[in-house]
Amino acid sequence: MVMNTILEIIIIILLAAIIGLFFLGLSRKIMARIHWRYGPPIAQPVIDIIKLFNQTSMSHGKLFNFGIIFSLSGSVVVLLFLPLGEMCPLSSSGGLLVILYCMLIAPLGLALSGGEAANPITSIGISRKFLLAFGYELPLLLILLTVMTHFNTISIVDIVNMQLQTGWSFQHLPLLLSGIAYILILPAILDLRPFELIQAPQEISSGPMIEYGGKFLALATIQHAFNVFISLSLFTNLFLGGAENPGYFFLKMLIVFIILLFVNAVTPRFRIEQAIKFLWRWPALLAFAGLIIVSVTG
Amino acid sequence: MNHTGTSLKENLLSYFDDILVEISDEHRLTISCKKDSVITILSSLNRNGYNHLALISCVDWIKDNELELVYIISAYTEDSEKGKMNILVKTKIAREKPELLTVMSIYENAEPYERELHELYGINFKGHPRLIPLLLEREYEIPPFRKDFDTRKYVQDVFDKIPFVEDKKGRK
Amino acid sequence: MNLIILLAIAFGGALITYFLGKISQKIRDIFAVFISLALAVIAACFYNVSSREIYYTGFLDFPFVLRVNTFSWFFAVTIAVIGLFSIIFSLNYIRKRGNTDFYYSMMLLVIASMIGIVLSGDLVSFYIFWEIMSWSTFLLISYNRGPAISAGMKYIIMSVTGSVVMLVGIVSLYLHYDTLVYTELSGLLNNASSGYILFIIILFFIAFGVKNAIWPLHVWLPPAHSEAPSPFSSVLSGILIKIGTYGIILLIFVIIQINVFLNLGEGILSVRYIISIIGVITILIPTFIALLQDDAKRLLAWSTIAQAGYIILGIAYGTSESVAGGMFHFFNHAIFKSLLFMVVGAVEYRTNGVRDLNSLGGLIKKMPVTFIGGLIGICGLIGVPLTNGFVSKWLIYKTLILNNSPFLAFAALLGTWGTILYSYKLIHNMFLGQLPEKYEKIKKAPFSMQLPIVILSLAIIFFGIIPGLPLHVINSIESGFGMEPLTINIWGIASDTGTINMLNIFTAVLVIGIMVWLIFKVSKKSTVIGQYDNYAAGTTVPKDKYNYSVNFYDPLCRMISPYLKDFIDDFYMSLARSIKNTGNGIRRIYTGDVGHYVIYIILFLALLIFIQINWELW
Amino acid sequence: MRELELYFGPQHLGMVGNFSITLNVEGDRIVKATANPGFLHRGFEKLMEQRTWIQNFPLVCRINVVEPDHMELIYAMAVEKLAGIEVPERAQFIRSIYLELARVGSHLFGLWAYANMLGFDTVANWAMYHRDLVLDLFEEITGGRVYHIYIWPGGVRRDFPKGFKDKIINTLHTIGSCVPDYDDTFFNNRIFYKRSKDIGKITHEEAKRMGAVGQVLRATGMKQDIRKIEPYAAYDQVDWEIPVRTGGDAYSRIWVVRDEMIESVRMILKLLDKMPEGEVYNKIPNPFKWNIPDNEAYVRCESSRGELGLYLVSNGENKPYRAHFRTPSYNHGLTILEKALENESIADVGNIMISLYITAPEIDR
Amino acid sequence: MDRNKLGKWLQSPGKMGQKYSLHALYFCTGCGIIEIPPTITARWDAERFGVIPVATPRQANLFLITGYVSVKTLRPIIRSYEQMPEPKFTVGFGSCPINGGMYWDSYNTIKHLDKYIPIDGWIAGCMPRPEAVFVAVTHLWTLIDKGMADGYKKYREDYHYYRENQEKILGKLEWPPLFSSKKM
Repeated sequence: MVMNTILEIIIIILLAAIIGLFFLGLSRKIMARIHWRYGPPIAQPVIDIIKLFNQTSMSHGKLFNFGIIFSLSGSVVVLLFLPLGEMCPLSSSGGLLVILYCMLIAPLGLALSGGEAANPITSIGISRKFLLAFGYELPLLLILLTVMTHFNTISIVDIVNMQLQTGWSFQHLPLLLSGIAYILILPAILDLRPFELIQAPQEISSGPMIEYGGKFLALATIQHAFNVFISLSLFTNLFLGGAENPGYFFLKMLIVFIILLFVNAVTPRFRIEQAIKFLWRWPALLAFAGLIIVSVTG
Repeated sequence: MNHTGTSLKENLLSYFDDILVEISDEHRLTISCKKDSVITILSSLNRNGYNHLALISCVDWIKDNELELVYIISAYTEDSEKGKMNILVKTKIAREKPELLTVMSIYENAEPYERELHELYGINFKGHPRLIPLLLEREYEIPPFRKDFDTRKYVQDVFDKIPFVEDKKGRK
Repeated sequence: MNLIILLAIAFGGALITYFLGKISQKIRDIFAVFISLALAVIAACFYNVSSREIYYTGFLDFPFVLRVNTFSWFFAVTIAVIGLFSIIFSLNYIRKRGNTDFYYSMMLLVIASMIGIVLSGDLVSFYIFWEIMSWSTFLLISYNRGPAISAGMKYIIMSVTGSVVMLVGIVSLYLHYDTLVYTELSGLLNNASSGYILFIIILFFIAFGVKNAIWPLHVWLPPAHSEAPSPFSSVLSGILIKIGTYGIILLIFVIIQINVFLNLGEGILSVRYIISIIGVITILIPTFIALLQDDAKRLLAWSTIAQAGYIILGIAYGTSESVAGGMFHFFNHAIFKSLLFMVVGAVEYRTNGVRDLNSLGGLIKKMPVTFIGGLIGICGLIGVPLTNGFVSKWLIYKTLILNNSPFLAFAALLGTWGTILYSYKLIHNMFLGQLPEKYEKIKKAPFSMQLPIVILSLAIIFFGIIPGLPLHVINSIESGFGMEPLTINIWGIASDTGTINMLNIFTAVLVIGIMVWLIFKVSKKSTVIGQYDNYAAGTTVPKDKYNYSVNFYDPLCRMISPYLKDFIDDFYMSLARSIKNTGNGIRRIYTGDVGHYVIYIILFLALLIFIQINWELW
Repeated sequence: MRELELYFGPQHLGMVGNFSITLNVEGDRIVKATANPGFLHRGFEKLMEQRTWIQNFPLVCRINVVEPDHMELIYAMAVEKLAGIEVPERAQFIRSIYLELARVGSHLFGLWAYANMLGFDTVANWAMYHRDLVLDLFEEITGGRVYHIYIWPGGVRRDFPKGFKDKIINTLHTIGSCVPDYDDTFFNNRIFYKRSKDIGKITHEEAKRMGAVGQVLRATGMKQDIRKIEPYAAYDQVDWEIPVRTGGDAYSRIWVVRDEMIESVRMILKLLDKMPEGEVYNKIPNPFKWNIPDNEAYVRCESSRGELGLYLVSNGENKPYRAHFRTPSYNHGLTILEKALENESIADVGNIMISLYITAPEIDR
Repeated sequence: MDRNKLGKWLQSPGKMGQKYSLHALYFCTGCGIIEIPPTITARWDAERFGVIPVATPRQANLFLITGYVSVKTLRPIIRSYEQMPEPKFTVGFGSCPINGGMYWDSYNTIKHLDKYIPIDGWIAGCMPRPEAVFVAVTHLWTLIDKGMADGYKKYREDYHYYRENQEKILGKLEWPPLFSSKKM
């Protein structure tokens, strides 16, 4: 039993790392093709990480180190709450609300680490990160509440199981609205354009990452890869029926991700207040409508 | 010779008596004046619609021991005759401790030009709000754009004297 | 052990401290710590004791009843422990100020009166202790003079208004039922008409709401919290305002009884929903206002109001999970908010009274322990998993969602995200970023300040991983109220609608954290560099000028600040002004001339006669 | 209250050219911006005083790397004026075509910079690709991609090779056929509109007072173009329009650039139609013994950034006595930029800077 | 190109990683920057070799010094170079950093860049074509393979001399020495 759980944990972490890094590489390749370029090999993020681990790095202090470790482990912990087919090692420890809270740890860690760096540009990046998070959390909370109220449970495993019986969430009207809202806010969660304003290299020279080099940047990249996996997998679990089989699961995530990449290719980035206004207007409105319908129809 | 230029010339000569106006080229009017009357001439030109200061330049006439400042003025206008006019207002000042009043009150965009001339020729513009270095990082004994500043000798003295690190190691 | 002895120690200690101070400062300090320690120990000894003692005072036949049960024990212990820590914290903080004897004795008096409140068994003694607490609090708030006096005035005016309203309620109860002892009242009120119960609830709710800073009765709190001395701020925010919470719980669960309360009104218009909505408003608006604050203590003060909103929401919603969440949040809030005020106080102490968030920065290098305290404090405040705030908030959210109140849940969750914003701003602007040159030589906080900070931060983590301990107590309180108890174990909650197991999460975080740390450790070592070796687009880092803290959330603040004018405060101020004007008008009647008074009297008699002739009223 | 001083450049991904802006920031608003040039100062005008008239050609084109051709032209024009050299008719046409191609290339570079600044990689890549097509044409006639040294006192260095006309038309058609794509993805993009509207706004009066020229002036509603006012080369031989907008903000400036680019393409096609046959080069004296009589000249032309002027003094020797370039970026970058950045968000620094079309080497020289 | 040979990756992952993930610091030091956009965009696409521009020196390991270096630019160059994590490689782009090139007699450009920071390779020409960047990158791969791209080690060893040269031009530098030199 315990051995089984440990095995599951290892499989999930490895799978998430591989898929996340694959998505990062794929995004670079697809973006290159849209730019009329050949593009890097798909494994380029892995090559970068190998290089970064072989570089020296500069640290600004203990919190600088602790923040990045905290952030990465926070992301990994979230993975254990997400069901991947039958596998969900921590399914019994709190459900969707805990996922919501554990997703806090990663940005908080990065923020602490960046704060110690004593660089105002980092702080600006963090301020943007929190503001953007505040922007997309409003619709996200509505969406998650709609789902939880609709299925009348706070356990994500139950939600996936119920979808296996009644069909994907997308087929029910209120959840369709929330699903569309979720797609609208996904670029903000994944740091894709038009919401790519946390790093915004042309404006604030890669923001919170500014003092990261060597292994710090490597860990931050891995964390980003996990984040990609988490957000997509959460979406797939909540709206696309989860994983009846790992292949399908991957395919569903891939399709969503590629749609996001196309949007990424044809939009410039917002200013932060415009981003918040957008997020609080359309996605929030859709999600709100969904929640009203759900709570009225019971 | 065009009409605008000659009428402007007559106009100027009637107001100022110690200036020299010549129409050197088509649409080029050269006004030579004393250093004190620059401001009045420029403001009268500005009132006449020549409101675009294109350039403030300086020529170092080392043989005469004089610096010649050249203000090049033209007009923002859609009138083609007036638009063609370029007026060069020239004045000469001594090379030692050159001083002049700023023209920023008339043309706001004179600010960086005067800063640059201060730096490259050592001219002190009185009344300029920030005569701080604009382009250069190092201090030079002679302002570098003056004719007696020999860049080739300077390069030999400063940059060429710095040893290669390999040489230095070898010597040691 | 007798309850009256406990109270005697408390009040007597307060008095003796004042006179000991005249003899020796050192003895007074030790004595104050000793008294508060004794209070904490004695209060803790009453665990699981249920007793009721009646003393007759012979005054108007009111019995003076003291009682202890798990409910009052829970509050008494929290009060005594937080009081102890803030007394310890005061040792260094207050040393260089004047009038320290007065400070200590007032501090002990506040604690004593609060213990008195939670131990009292009838409304008369409750009211007496309540007034002692209000007035001694007023004296402590205005301890710093200057702006503190006006803050204190604001507090005492609102507080007195509240207690007068409460007095009306008490008198009304006495007229109806002829008794003011809780146990006797609770049975009688069951049969009262719902209109009367509503009347009582409103009267008491105003009084407790003022103390608990429920929107729109919160206006006294921000100035009072920010102007009071920091150790007292932590008492004020950690426990004193929770006396209001105690009162509300007392009202709803003891005097009125929960089933009566839940059945007042129908659906969205039921009293329970209305109070929940007031709670949600109390969460949301202050959270956003806290974002705009630049004063560390004022920010925490607004945050206190917002967190009080969670407690009210949990208690008023009335399911056993939400009440447990509310009460647990009271306990947690007492810990982390007093911790945060102590952290701010330590910084204030070392920087000679600077608590402006725009002029600090980089203090982590100089005060690491204080920083860790602050970090854990804000984690608790946000409710990051593995801190105590998480479990209490989780309970509230869960019950809100499963009972089909998603909008209440949404508002509460949104408040949490606002909390992240302002609490990160707090910690960032004080401790992170570039250290200004003038603070290069600052020393770390003294031991007497670090001790409470360390203990309280450990408590946050401890109760975050083992929430079962306080939940067990809360469970027995709830069963005392006649509610369905939760199914809990030591690591969390195990019910069929949703389980939480902190041990699992803790193990996962620990193991994964160690793994990541190992990866970090194994890979190439990094060199530690100072704050001036930093990216500045190729130029050198300017000293003192390379720190982003002013208007940290400028884009958002620009968007929301027009909507967040404190119009409630404006309303009260204009009310006060108009009362003053009316007073002036009335004063014009009293001219001081005897002839005028004679005319008044004659006019009044004429009026009476006129009324009698026309209507024959008497 | 702690002040915050941020640096935008010299080492910054949003900075095109080696330039630095010091920003005094409060929140995310800029209280005061100070331009800090000089990272590219080489003392060109001093160096020119030590080289002969012809030796200076490789030097002048390096003053502005984005668009060296107008630098060549202005120097050639000044030398022609001082020495009294005539330019044949065909050479005038070739000069115009060549300069307009350079303008298209330069505007495409500007589009790259602006799109890149907004994070719009796709358009940036396309624009840079199309600019490369223009550079290929240059490479074919001059042998250099960036620095061409094609314009010469007395004409141009060599005639167009055979079939070159068709190649130009082909390239222009390739670029022109992509204009709808650019419009759809970039110029009519709602987010581009939101990002650039009312950003870095300069009124007409301010623009005049602070010496604005080129797009910056034309975006405030004034039809001012040296090509019309004082036509040089063959610009008076064909009909063309000056694109104007009235907003005065970044949005208007970028749209003026776009319209100008399209107008340039049209103009090239017209010029190609009208191009006469004949010589392209009038002989000049032996460059090694070429003394130009004692005189001075101020000439100006319209570069892709605005009015470009050269004040050239000769004292009768084989070298210039003094040369001073009046470059359009000078006032844009040092006076207008500081004004335009005030009270803007730090997210828009690069946005405003690139929309003002500032190239650092022009300022520093 | 041995990017796809797994054996080599297992043998020396550090070297291979450095070879195929060269992150170039984006710093427009001179007019050579005009050929960098074509190099990294659609026509030439440096990203297929793993070369991308990055915003801050902390993330970079390749420093392309694009063109002449004026005295004022030298300071940020040194600052940026010192902030880059090791191993780091520098390539001088164009004739001007080699020996002053066209500006050999200018009073404001430093002539030999390798007097102030170590350079691993040069690209000659004014302006070098984008292809030349690729030639330089492939050449740099060979150097990394053979362990000859060791400018950063040289800088560490001879920091004392480099610092002395830097201070001769720039006066007293504001930042403390990067390495405490034993040979003082």
